[in-house]
Amino acid sequence: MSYNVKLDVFEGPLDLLLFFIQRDEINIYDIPISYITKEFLEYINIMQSLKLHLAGEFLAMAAMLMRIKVKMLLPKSLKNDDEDIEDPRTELVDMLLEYNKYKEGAKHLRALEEKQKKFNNVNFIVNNDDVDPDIFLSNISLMDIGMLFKKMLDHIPKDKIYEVKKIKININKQIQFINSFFINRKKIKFKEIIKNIESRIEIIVTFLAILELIKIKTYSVSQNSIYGDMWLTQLNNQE
Amino acid sequence: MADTTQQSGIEKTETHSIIEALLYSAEEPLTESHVELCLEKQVDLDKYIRELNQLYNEYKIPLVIQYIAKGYKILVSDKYNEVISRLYQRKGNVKLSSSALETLAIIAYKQPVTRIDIDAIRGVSSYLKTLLEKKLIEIKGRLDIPGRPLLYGTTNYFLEYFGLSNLSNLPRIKEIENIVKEKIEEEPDGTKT
Amino acid sequence: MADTTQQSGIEKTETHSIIEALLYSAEEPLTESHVELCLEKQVDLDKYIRELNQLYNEYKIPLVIQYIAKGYKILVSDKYNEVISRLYQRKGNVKLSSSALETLAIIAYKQPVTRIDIDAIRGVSSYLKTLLEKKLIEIKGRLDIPGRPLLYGTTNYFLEYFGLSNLSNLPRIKEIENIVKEKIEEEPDGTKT
Repeated sequence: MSYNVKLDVFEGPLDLLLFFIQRDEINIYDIPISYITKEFLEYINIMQSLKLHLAGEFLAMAAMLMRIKVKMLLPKSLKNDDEDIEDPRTELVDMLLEYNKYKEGAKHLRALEEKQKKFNNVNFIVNNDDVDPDIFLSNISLMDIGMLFKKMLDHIPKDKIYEVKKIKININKQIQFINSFFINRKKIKFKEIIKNIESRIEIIVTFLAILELIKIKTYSVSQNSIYGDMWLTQLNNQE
Repeated sequence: MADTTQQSGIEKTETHSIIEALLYSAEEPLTESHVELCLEKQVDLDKYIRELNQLYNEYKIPLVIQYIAKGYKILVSDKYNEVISRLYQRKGNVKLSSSALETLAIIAYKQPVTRIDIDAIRGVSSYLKTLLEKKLIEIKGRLDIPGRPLLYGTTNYFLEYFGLSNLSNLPRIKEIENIVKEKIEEEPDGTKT
Repeated sequence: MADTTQQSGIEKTETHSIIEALLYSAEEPLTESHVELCLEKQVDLDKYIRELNQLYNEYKIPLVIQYIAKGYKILVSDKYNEVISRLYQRKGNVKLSSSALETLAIIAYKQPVTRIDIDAIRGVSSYLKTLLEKKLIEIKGRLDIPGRPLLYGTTNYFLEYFGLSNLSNLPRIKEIENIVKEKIEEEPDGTKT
């Protein structure tokens, strides 16, 4: 196997072709189509024999390469006016150049990301009643509104069937239940608390218990985004 | 609020600065063991914190380090709260509760819509007052059924706010579905070598 | 208010401290108009920021104010990044996947752009979900062709994430012509080995 690369690192067929072009120092304006088609098909075979997932686009590209190859084989004399004959590779070359441009762009972005990542965000607590972590519309995008609507559509309450069951649950019990999560930690997601709870009413009572705990300032609640996870953080009462 | 700053004569060392950097970046309260892990040496954290607080006072830096939940956390001093709060109340910075936002989403997509329909989707009764007050929604008429309930829809201000030229620019449910069902990519670290 | 620091001779005023407090509390990059709104007076913000950066340097405070996304943002200086990352490994090191980055590059340089165009350039279908969720991209409207596909562009947060003051600061992509050739000569590509 002549590939000294991880087999699945290519973003797509164009990326793979660019790899061949660079590896073999091929002039992009004069691509040896037979050779590159052979390499390309070999790669596809290896991927398939290793049962690695291969996007359909690779097969489409294989077809394109073979089509170009056939066109290249057609003797020029079969067509009448020489001037107008376009090199069958032109479209592919354009695609490669265009793709390469943005691959370059992605590299710039990666460099910027790496540089900027070194500057950590400050995590100061803002103790200002007017500046609580409520939702500012400025942070909300159209897609958020759409997603929110879609989420609600998916969860439209079903018609209620009333089934009377005795529920052995109360807020005090759930407070103890919640506290039990904070033995070794200070922060937990609401989702995690209710993970193993099955009935709706238990979840509701658990939620009420959390509200109660927030009221008596045992915990605080925060959320990074509207449909982000709700975090429960233990506050220190001894202060 | 007397700004009596005295030179404390504290000599600021690199350890001070590193502890500061840790405090600034920390999401959880910082403990002595955290700091010792980073600095690979024993540290009297309480002392450093005391000195840093003194230095902040001296430098007139509106930060305070407090002991919260078994560790140190850094807070913005509440001294300028009133001034800061103007930043959040400025025009255009509309603040909504998540239930108001849900209601807004339903009205945007289903308008004109009655309160009963909104409530049916949310499963709870909705308050429209805030949205009306913020001029994000308005009454569009009445539905011709018994009781003639009011119909609500979004306003021009709503369009403006989200930079929509018209309502058809809202992403369609189908488009959202296509995006939502995309599987989340793995490879958190990229494939860079 | 006469606490002048010896080295630079910058006199730290209450305005400095208020601007600091605003920077500490702000969720978005702070602009001059934000500050003027809060202080109810005209302010030469650039000058204050310059002085604050100087003071941080002088006080050995590991904070730095950067001009990004059309405003000022305060960040923990990169000086102690290594020490900090010992404590908070998880977060700081998460980078965008290379496919997300490629998609983002197309959107950034070609915006506004439809998904079909993005896919055509990459030669594979792209995932936008992560980029939308991370608020690096947003909907910019629709293209006026049949089907009216959504147009995507980058957000203000995109600028923040990459430390750019505005879009025109994106590094230029080299002229296409020589890229492939140059690459062979200059850069032993990382994926080769």
